[in-house]
Amino acid sequence: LTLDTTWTVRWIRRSAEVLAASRAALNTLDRDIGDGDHGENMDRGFQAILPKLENLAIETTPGTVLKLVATTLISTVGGAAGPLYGTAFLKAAGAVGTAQSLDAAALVALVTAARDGIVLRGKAEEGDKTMIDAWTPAVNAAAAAQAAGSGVGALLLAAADAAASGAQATEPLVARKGRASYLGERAIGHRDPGSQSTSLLLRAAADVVLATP
Amino acid sequence: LTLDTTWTVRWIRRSAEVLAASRAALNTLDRDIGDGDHGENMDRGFQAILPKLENLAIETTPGTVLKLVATTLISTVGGAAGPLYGTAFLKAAGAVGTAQSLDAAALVALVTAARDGIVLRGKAEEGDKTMIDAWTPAVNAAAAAQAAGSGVGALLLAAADAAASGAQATEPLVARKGRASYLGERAIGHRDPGSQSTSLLLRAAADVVLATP
Amino acid sequence: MKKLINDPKNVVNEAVAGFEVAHGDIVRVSHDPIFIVRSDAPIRGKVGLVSGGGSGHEPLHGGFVGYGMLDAAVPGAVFTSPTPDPILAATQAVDGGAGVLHIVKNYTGDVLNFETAADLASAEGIDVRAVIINDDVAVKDSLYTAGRRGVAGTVLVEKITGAAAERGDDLDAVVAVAEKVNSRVRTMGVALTPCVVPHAGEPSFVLADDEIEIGIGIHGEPGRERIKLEPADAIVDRLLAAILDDLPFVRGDNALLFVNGMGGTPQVELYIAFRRAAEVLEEKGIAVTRSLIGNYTTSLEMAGISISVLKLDEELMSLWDAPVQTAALRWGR
Amino acid sequence: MKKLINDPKNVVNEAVAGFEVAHGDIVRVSHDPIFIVRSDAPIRGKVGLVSGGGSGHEPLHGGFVGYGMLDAAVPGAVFTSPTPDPILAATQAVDGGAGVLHIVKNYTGDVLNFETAADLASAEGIDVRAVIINDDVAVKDSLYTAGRRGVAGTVLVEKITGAAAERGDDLDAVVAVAEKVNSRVRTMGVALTPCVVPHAGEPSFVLADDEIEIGIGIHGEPGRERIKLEPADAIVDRLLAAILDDLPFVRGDNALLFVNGMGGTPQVELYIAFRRAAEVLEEKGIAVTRSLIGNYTTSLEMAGISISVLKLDEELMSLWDAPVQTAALRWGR
Ligand SMILES: Nc1ncnc2c1ncn2[C@@H]1O[C@H](COP(=O)(O)OP(=O)(O)O)[C@@H](O)[C@H]1O
Ligand SMILES: Nc1ncnc2c1ncn2[C@@H]1O[C@H](COP(=O)(O)OP(=O)(O)O)[C@@H](O)[C@H]1O
Ligand SMILES: [Mg+2]
Ligand SMILES: [Mg+2]
Ligand SMILES: [Mg+2]
Ligand SMILES: [Mg+2]
Repeated sequence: LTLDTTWTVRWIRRSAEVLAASRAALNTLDRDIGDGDHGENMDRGFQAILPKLENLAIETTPGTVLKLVATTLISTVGGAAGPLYGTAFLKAAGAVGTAQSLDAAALVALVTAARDGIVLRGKAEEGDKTMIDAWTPAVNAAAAAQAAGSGVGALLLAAADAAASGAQATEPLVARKGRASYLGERAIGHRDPGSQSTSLLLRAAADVVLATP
Repeated sequence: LTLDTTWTVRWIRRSAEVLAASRAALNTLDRDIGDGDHGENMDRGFQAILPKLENLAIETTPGTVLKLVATTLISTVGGAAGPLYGTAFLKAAGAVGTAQSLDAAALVALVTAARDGIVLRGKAEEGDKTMIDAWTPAVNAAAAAQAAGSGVGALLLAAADAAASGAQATEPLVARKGRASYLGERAIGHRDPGSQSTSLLLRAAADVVLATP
Repeated sequence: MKKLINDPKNVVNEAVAGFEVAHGDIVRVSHDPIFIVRSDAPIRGKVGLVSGGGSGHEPLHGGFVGYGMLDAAVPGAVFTSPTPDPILAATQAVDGGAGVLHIVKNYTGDVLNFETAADLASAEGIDVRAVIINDDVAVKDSLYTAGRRGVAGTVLVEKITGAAAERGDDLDAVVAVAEKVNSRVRTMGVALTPCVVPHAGEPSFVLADDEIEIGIGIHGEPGRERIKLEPADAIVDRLLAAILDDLPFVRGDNALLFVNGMGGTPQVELYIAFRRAAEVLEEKGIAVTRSLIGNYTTSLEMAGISISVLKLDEELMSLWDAPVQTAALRWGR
Repeated sequence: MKKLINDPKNVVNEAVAGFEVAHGDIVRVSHDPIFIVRSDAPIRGKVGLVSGGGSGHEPLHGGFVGYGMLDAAVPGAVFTSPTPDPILAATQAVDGGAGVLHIVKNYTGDVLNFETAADLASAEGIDVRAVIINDDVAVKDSLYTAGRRGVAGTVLVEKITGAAAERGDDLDAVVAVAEKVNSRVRTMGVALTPCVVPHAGEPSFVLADDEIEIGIGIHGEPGRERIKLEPADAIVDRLLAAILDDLPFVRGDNALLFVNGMGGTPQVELYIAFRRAAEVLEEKGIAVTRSLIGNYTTSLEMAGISISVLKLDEELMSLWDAPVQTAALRWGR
């Protein structure tokens, strides 16, 4: 099995659905240790993508879709998440190039490039209590799955699971990047909202493969 | 029995005591249909009088004390109550002249002049839901008591009782003067704070006679 | 009650002391009795303008003392009109021989205390006149009541009359300008939340989470009517309807539109209200040629607004545009 | 949540539309993408100044567009930095050939979005530089964190840098002035009540009736520390101690003291705080030679203040005094 443009579009639609449903929950996470808008920001961005996914040209590739997501996020999300996720999708688009469909290696390249793009813009390291704490475990899990010969479904599931654990693991941390860093010790005990949205995005990616007959 | 300077001073001291104790209650009445400061205003004014009642000159008469009260209220109370009560005490001082002590006729003259002074400044009529609704019944009761040959104690008691009923009788009224007039029908059911403070002042006047052996 | 104060008794004193340090280039302050006066007062031959009233409405009136506006302001206790003594002292301090105008908001207490001060000042040979501001359409006017209240329109009276005095108008002319502005301005307010007077420590009234109070004054008094919260546009429409019912306009008239914050209203909300009000006026053919938006006549931390509309003519426009240099309103110098 | 709005989604649009009607003499407004620009922009040969950030801090930044201050302001959604598109459009709109300076408050989102816009503008041949404002001493600075936040000191940077650009300084000189002001200003804030973001509908944090939050930012974020309510003087002493610990002063220095209201603070409280702050500075031999008091960098309806102290020299004083004509700050013309 490889993943084609249809899968990519489904992934993004499913993400929009999940982010809309999680809007309030992400706002609440962000209200505790940030400024309360992360759910709002992500929802605004992904809703803005939906109409653009109608009537895509026939020659659309997964990379084109990812690039469309990138530019839309950059121009509609704002805040920290806009440029960071925007860069992630832009770099991911670059990584998959013009491929018509993505195999396990391409998926590893995709998530790795996404993560590297975020680091390039945001300069966060693992343990800084940011979305990187979800991305990096996901990248590692994806790479391990590929090395172990897993298919794309299992690979994405492993990545999603790793991102979820990574998001949860931000809870005991003091933040060194983003707004939560202003709180010092008071950020302890709260999950980083960006790591949570990353986990939701990667879960959506796995879900649409598994739901595909 | 006639009432001398000592009684006048005791009356004012007792008034200050009662107004301090009723500060919050008068504020609350005023908050319901005014701006919530009537207790504050009256308390500020009467507290300012107290030090001036120490070491009064030997030749002080009831009239001098009333004049002192008048000027102090005018210069410390502000709001509507300051000029109105100030004028009341000023006119009362004029009415008792230089008498060393006050008999029933002088007391009737005192409350009548006080009431007339308030009307002169404030132009309120009975039924306008103002302090006049306490003063006018008090004046009438005092005059009736004097006509019936009552002593000063009984006269002041009658005046105080009439003022108390008058204050209570403001409750069902719509106001035509003062801040409560801005409320129209919504003032119905609330007692006018100024009528209540008038009732307290006249009750204090009676109380100090009755407490005097 | 949560307030950034030391002692409720010292709120006015300390605030005025801070004002003195901050605006020493524009004003001098007398502490006993308490009033704020232009640093160059008295000005020989210029009519002096004195206003005042209870505190808690800042920047009204102290923030409007200076070139082209008030000569002095007399702050009373919070929401309580000042006594005659400081009003008299302020009147004396600004008397430059051309007479003094008292700009008084129509409340029994303010009127009586200013009246007493004016009597005392006249007795000392100062020519004192008073104009009573009563722009609030929430209150039904009548000969037999206390009449309409003076609210945010007072700012417009002070600015425009101040310009007339500054250009050298004599007392009669200054009084005429003040009366003209008062007769052409109408205001109506709404509260979303009450305010807490420091010495009281409790809200002036209680509103449920979905209730607003229409036709409020500026002292935390309840208004005329309590209604359910509505969208901003609907609320603005109500306020404007009351104003326009009362103030006759014809198509082609010019207006100054003043959206005033009550103290605790975010600025975006003032501009949202301004946008709608301007739209409604334009629909009626009334041109909004001047505007003022901000917290100018407040009720402590109350959330809410008032809208004032002033019918302009050439004279009022040019007096409005004239230079002014006060702590709260400044242009042209 | 009780707000004078129509739809949370339209808060920024409608407020900006109102701003356009009210201040058409000073600014023009672009609605898509949304930004506010001086009506006489671009000015040939003058360095263009662009700032922006999330909405909800009004009058920052739109209220500071005009002669002697900003050339353009870019408002994002409430408390959310704008995206690169409107920043780029604003940069193009003010480019008069002498380069453009971005004045950016130090938040990851603001920095990244302005960076992207600057890259795009540079690609079109515009000389773009950025200065990152980070005056908030509540946040410990470190190379390894997001660093200090930009808060109310931004207003002082915008005013003074605006005057430098207006007098004709070239881009390098304008950047140097902006960096100088940023390096000499420190701010610390306190909240008495939280604020409610329109789309959230709930308070940003919850404070008990006797609690205050020290070291807050301007986005309703919780602060560094929650303490029991204290008298105003004690609170001011805390804020100033943090500032003076960080900013070295010697006796005889001159300072600009800025007491900023967070949106829902009555003006008397601002002056009470100003009084105490001035007193403390004078005790330390620091002369308060300039001052600013008012709601200039707000967090919607939050009650609270921030105090900023700027160490002045002759140049900064004369740039501060230079004429400015914006909706929110105006003198000298
Ligand atoms: N420097 C950074 N590197 C990586 N992620 C970051 C960085 N700064 C912030 N983030 C992420 O962005 C999230 C906040 O996004 P959002 O709330 O939309 O933006 P803002 O903080 O501007 O309000 C944080 O939870 C964190 O995961
Ligand atoms: N015109 C008037 N004539 C008589 N009494 C009046 C008049 N106006 C107001 N009052 C009295 O003054 C009282 C209010 O006093 P106070 O609260 O101290 O002043 P203010 O209304 O200025 O806040 C009212 O309850 C009423 O009894
Ligand atoms: Mg956020
Ligand atoms: Mg009262
Ligand atoms: Mg009062
Ligand atoms: Mg944000």
